[in-house]
Amino acid sequence: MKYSIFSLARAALSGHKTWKPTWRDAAPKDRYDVVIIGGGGHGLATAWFLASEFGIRNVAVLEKGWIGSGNAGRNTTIIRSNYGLPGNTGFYELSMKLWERMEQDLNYNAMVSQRGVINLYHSDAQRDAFARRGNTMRINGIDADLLDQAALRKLMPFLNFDNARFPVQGGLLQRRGGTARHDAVVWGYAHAASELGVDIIQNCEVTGFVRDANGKVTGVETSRGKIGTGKVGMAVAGSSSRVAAMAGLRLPIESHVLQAFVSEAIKPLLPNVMTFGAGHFYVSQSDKGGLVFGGDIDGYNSYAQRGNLPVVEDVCEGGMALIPMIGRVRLLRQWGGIMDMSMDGSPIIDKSPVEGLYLNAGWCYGGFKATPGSGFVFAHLIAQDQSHKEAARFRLDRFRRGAMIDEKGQGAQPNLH
Amino acid sequence: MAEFSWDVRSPLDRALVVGPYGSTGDAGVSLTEIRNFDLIQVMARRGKAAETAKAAKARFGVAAPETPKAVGTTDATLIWSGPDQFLVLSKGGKHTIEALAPVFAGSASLSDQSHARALISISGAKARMALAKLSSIDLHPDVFPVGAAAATSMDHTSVTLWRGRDRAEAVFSLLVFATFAESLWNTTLDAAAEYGVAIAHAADLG
Amino acid sequence: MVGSAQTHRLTSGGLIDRSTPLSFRFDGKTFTGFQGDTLASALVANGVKLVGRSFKYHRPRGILTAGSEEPNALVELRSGARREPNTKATTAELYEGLEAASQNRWPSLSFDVMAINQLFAPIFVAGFYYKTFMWPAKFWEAIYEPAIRRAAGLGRAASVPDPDHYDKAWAHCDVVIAGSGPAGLTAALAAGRSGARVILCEEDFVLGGRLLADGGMIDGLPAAEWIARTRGELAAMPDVRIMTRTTLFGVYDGGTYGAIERVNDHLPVPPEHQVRQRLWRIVAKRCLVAAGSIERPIVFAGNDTPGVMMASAMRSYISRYAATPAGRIALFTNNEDGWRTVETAIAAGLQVAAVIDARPDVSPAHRSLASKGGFPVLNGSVSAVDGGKNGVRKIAVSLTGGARAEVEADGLAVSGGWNPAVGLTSYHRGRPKWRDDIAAFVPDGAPPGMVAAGAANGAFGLGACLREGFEAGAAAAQDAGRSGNIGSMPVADDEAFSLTPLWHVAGKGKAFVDQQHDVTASDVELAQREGFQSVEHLKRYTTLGMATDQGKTSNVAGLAIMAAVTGKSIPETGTTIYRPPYVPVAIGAFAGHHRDENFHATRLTPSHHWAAEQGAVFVDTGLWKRAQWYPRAGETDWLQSVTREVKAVRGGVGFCDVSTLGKIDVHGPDAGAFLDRVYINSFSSLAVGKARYGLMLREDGIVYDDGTTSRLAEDHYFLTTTTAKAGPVMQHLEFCRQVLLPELDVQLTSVSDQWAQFSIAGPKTRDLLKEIVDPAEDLSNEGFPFMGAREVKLSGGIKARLFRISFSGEMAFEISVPARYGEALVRNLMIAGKPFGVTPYGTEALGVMRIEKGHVAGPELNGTTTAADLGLGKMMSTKKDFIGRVMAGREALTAPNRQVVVGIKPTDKARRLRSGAHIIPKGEVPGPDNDQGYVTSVCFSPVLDQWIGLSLVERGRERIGEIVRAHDPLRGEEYDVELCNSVFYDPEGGRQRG
Amino acid sequence: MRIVCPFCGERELGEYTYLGDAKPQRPAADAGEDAVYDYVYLRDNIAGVMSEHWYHGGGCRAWLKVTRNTLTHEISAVEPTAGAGAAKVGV
Repeated sequence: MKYSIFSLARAALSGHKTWKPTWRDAAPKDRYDVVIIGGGGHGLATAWFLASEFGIRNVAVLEKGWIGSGNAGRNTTIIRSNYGLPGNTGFYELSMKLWERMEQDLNYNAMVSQRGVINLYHSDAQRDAFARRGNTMRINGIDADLLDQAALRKLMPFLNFDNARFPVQGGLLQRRGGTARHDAVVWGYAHAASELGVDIIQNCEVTGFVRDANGKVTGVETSRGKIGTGKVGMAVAGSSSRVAAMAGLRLPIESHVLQAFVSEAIKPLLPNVMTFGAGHFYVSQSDKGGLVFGGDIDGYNSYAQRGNLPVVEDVCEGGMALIPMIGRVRLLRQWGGIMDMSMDGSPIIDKSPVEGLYLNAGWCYGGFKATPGSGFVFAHLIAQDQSHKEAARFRLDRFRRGAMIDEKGQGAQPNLH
Repeated sequence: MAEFSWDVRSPLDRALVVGPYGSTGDAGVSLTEIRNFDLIQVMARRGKAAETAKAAKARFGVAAPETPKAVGTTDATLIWSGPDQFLVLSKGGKHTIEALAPVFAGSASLSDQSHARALISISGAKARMALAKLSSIDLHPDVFPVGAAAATSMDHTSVTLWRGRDRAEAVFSLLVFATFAESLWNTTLDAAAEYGVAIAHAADLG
Repeated sequence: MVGSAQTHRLTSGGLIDRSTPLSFRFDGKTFTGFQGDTLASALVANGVKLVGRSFKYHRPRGILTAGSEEPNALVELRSGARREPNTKATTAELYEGLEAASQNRWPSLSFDVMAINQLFAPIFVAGFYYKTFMWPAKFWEAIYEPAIRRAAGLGRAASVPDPDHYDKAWAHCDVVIAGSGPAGLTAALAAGRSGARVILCEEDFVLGGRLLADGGMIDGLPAAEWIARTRGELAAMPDVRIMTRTTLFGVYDGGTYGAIERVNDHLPVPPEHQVRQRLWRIVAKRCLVAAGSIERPIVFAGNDTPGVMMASAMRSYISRYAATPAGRIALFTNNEDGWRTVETAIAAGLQVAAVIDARPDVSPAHRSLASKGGFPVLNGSVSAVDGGKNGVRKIAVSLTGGARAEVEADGLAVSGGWNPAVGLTSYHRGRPKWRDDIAAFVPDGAPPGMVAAGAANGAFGLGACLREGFEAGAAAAQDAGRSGNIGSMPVADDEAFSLTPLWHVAGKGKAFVDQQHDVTASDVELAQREGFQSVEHLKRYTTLGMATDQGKTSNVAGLAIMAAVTGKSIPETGTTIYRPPYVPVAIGAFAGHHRDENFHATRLTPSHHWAAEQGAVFVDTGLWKRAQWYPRAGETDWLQSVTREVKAVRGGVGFCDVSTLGKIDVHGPDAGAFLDRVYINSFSSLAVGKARYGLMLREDGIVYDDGTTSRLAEDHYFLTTTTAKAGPVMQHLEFCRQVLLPELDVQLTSVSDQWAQFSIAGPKTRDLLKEIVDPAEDLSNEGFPFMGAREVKLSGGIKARLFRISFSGEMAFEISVPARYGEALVRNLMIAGKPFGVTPYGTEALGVMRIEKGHVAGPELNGTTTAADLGLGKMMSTKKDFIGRVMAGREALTAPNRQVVVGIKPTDKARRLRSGAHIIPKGEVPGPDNDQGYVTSVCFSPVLDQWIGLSLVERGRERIGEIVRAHDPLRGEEYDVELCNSVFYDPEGGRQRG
Repeated sequence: MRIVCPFCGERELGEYTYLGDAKPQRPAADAGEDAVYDYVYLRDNIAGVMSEHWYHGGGCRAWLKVTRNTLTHEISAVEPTAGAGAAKVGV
């Protein structure tokens, strides 16, 4: 069913009694051409691209709980493509371009808001690193601007310029970066994929893989019975190791908890997305008015979806160091998500060593912004059995070969990425 | 050749201003920096815990602490600082690294920390209240009695904290890294200001 | 303007201090109240009904509750830098001069043009924005979103820094108790008498909880007297700490609880040296949740009209505050407890218009109360409220059986039953369980060490609360190992509890589930229709429960309505995940002292204050402040100062404080063997009295850190790290010692703070040193050759360590003295060096000289480079195992086309270089495929009189002499540079060895 | 989270830093690239009880082996690593 101001007005006449479900809540069939495990943004986007770009419509998306119940619904909604290393830069820009047409593609308003993302720098060394990164972006055709302190004072006069432990000197701005309404991305992909015939099956937990004598995957066992398929795509960031283990795989991934926070809704205060360069704090303001902010991961392996106080304090300290006018704004809610922290901080989109099983994992805390791009390249990989060129470096064997994509330069220590 | 003077300067030399600070009235917290001390870290070598303990006993007349405690002798305080290690705190010149080296030769490695730390004594009716803003450990007298010690952190900085002999009220001693000293001192003053602070320094260990 | 003078204040009674009148302003009007009032109770006492506007439709709203669950009566409290948006009038304590303003309205609360949104309400249903505003795409950021953002949000935050202070503290106890109602107080009594260390947290400013409004007899005493007696007994126990104005808001791992103490929010401004609020981390062996329960509304049309109030809140205003929310009230209840409001109202002399009771049978006692009071008892439900911004006028009632009735009243008390406060017990993802007998969720799956007692546990009678609290308090103390005599248990009678569940009354008009977010019953139905049936989808689609009240009054009703439309039971429908904090907490409180300049600690070098006296400009390096350069009179920019300093060193002598380097004593018989495993090169072969440059890798083969390490004795090495890695390297070495190589006899100690260390460099270094080193020391090239390291005596007897190492490429020493001599050493160097023109230099000059010498540093050791990339591959020993050896050999890390360190210089000597520019082959159009590297470090070289730099370039060392493009679109620059040897200055090294 | 250091007693999370799974053992010098790759990169990433390396850097500087449940954060055991307290080896 088509969404528009006209359909809304029409429905209003009947007291909105005419609306149909946003997506069909399907029951599993015996067999699909492709089964995607994980009804988050990445899984649903993959299904939509399979159906819309690659003509594969006999697709099921299996979700253990309710769609969007994982990291798709627990992030800080930032979208950007300000990466500095080959492999990342092109991929995230592909994703950004898909964000820019998402609503028209999906006929669903995901509130993609290109309000600008600025990474602040506080030292010459940081400025130089941002210059390197910004130039990489420009070379890849991505917008980037290096602002000095004077420009920043105009754009964000409320920053702590004069009273700070680590004074802000400038920032790297990507104007096309911004935010999107995370749940709506999930619902939009579900809506559009469902319209194309994709089965979205909630409350369906995968409990094992069905393999033939050669080890090839021929289906999945689920809490709602066996489902046959020749191709299984795994998009379960946070739980990748657990699902991969069912296929006998060990991954270069650890699961960590990342907390995020939202404040009470207030009138517009912050114009864009900003990241503190001298502490762990990034923030934007949602359309509803809440300050949505976060910082570093808690730092220990966890599947608990909740964190501890030291990180809450650390993040708020960063907030008060950077924007001391938010002292009396109240933190309304804290939550935690499970991050697929990879060994170099970059994702894995690749065939797995098990034939018929495809991996989409290791998104660390950056998976949301990748949603459309990840769906597209993963659909490409599954449909054509080869990597899309913008995902060619996200190979699983890069660790074995020494071809890491390590933006932070921290090495095989996931909690430092 | 020019004449050189070799003044020692405490890391709190500039920051510490003797006198009252914060709320007026009776000071709830007394902060006194002690400036003249030797501090030697003694680290038992592999398998040499017993020999080290014996050497310590011979030198100081008491057993060195094997758990988080501070043990006072007539002229030194032995403060546990980690597994197999303790600090020897004494009035400047008493137990220098040169003096201790032969004592522990072959049993322990020594490291001179005399200039690496600042030593602050914290007391007063509100001392525990002020410390509660800095330290995450429980300083209730039942849990942290006279002689208790801790290798811990304040403001993300490693410190050694112990409770020496009471002087009418509990007296806490704090060793902080020299390069952090001024910063932690200011943080401590902020924490204690509402109770009123009496600031002093003393040459020697009391 | 002067508002009314407490027209709605009873002439006697209440827990207010009538001898202390307080004047305050709301929306510019001046009112008075009393000490002991909240802002809400003072507004009630002044007959103010309209207090706020709702989020979406800007509907007029009054005061619904008397506690922290308030969804409607939100104000901007205080003004200017202290403006606090969304402050609940129901918890804001009144103080003299309080200023509050209504919010989310324009131009005024009474006349709000945004109320026009109500006209669009048929379109502005839940989730409408997902279906529109999509075309044209550009209009979102330009038009739609700004309009939505302006309309959304509630109050305005301050636009200047918060001037108040905050701090944080730790507390430890056996038992922490959340709430001081009957259960909390008896819990504290039992635990305290057992000898337990107890912390009793109460969010209100007085103890008592519901007892303050509902009274009752305990141990034969009126509640107020019993509270006073109990408080006295608790206060006399040295290990019981009573914390009022303190909300326990979260539970974290290992028995850590977060609490917020509003230390001075009840005053206009915190007293000098005091904080506004304090964040407590309470470490407790046991936690008792005695946080009570929250009365829940019933959803019916017009239930948001000002004057509709929770029945218990109405009792609070009348009994506790002696303020009358209405003159003629009606009660709508589905349970016995609601009737207490009628009793209270009658006792206060108010008129009762009617009681609408949804239960078929009302007790004879209540019937007789009604007949004595002359008001009807209507069996049925409220179907609509007629009224507006000035409050309730008429109430439409659907009687059981179908007839209708109308009641005239100016206040409607509502009781839909009670929900235990299950937040705290659910924060570790335990799900509360449903109890049919009370039609409510009660705690289940609480975190380890936590139990609920009293109303928070579904025990609604006073006697039961006292008993549960007392027993739980005693049990908690016992669990904590305390077993003193707990004495006798306070007793009281239990009231009858009877309830017929009623969530939603069908009717015409908007019936609100979440009042603050304007989520109606039909929105819940719409969500169901569109497939958002999971409670989490419901919450996210409609925003139900996401307002500042965190769904305290709305969640259960919302899921009950969802259960009804899906035909499931309430427990099958389930709850959303509960998330802390229990009440919203100021960001400033979480930050505490750590804001502005106090964000992080500051480390100062031993020469810091001296350098400051010289007028040095400091730079932040990690936590350190380092002298960056020392400007002199007449110098107009930093480059002049730095160039002068470099020239002074290269031509004479200078010194620089390098105390920030990490310094580690490595002791023990196996120290050499240990270092061999840590560094890629050998250290066991280093002679005593010698220093060597060392490089260490991470286990993945990437360079980790570098530095010079000296052997001071057979079993004693002195290792240095970079400034940035001092801490991490210590941790790494301890890991190697304790975990990887426990068989080695090695001891490690940080001596970073023990030594003040200075680099003294320049051709006149030896001349200067001779002045301050004891004449007996041989500093000649033979007596102290390059890379020599040993202890020396200084004139005056001080012992120092001298290392003949050079970062600058000049004849140089590093000298270490015990840190408290650091400043004296600097002063003495200045005296001794005067004849040689000694010049202090900062980190910039240090950096210039290291680039001139091609030494790698932070920008090159960036966590992705190998030893070979840095040109140091030959250092990797093939004769031993070391950390990172195997992984360093992987194919992609040894590929021939890797980016490696190479020098660059502009072909145009006048051209300035900038770090971060990329390297593109000459003549090619820049693109991802020919992006061959980038510039890592640049400086103006006074020696070469031009800008030079280091870069990481594909196959760079094989391409020396090639002209490439430096491409810097960010700064609009592009120019030719020549790849060259990275050692620009004295490549033979004669100067440092001389 | 609070960890009971076997040397210092119970201490706050902030005094510790985390390394990760304590199960992988550093291979022998001649074990080859595959074995070292496995040690450096591959993880069981257990959802449940796991043995982990933590460093009491804000206290006594001992490296500890902590047995902790990654689903609940519950800590069931803490012991020193082999080289923490090595002076008592053989005593």
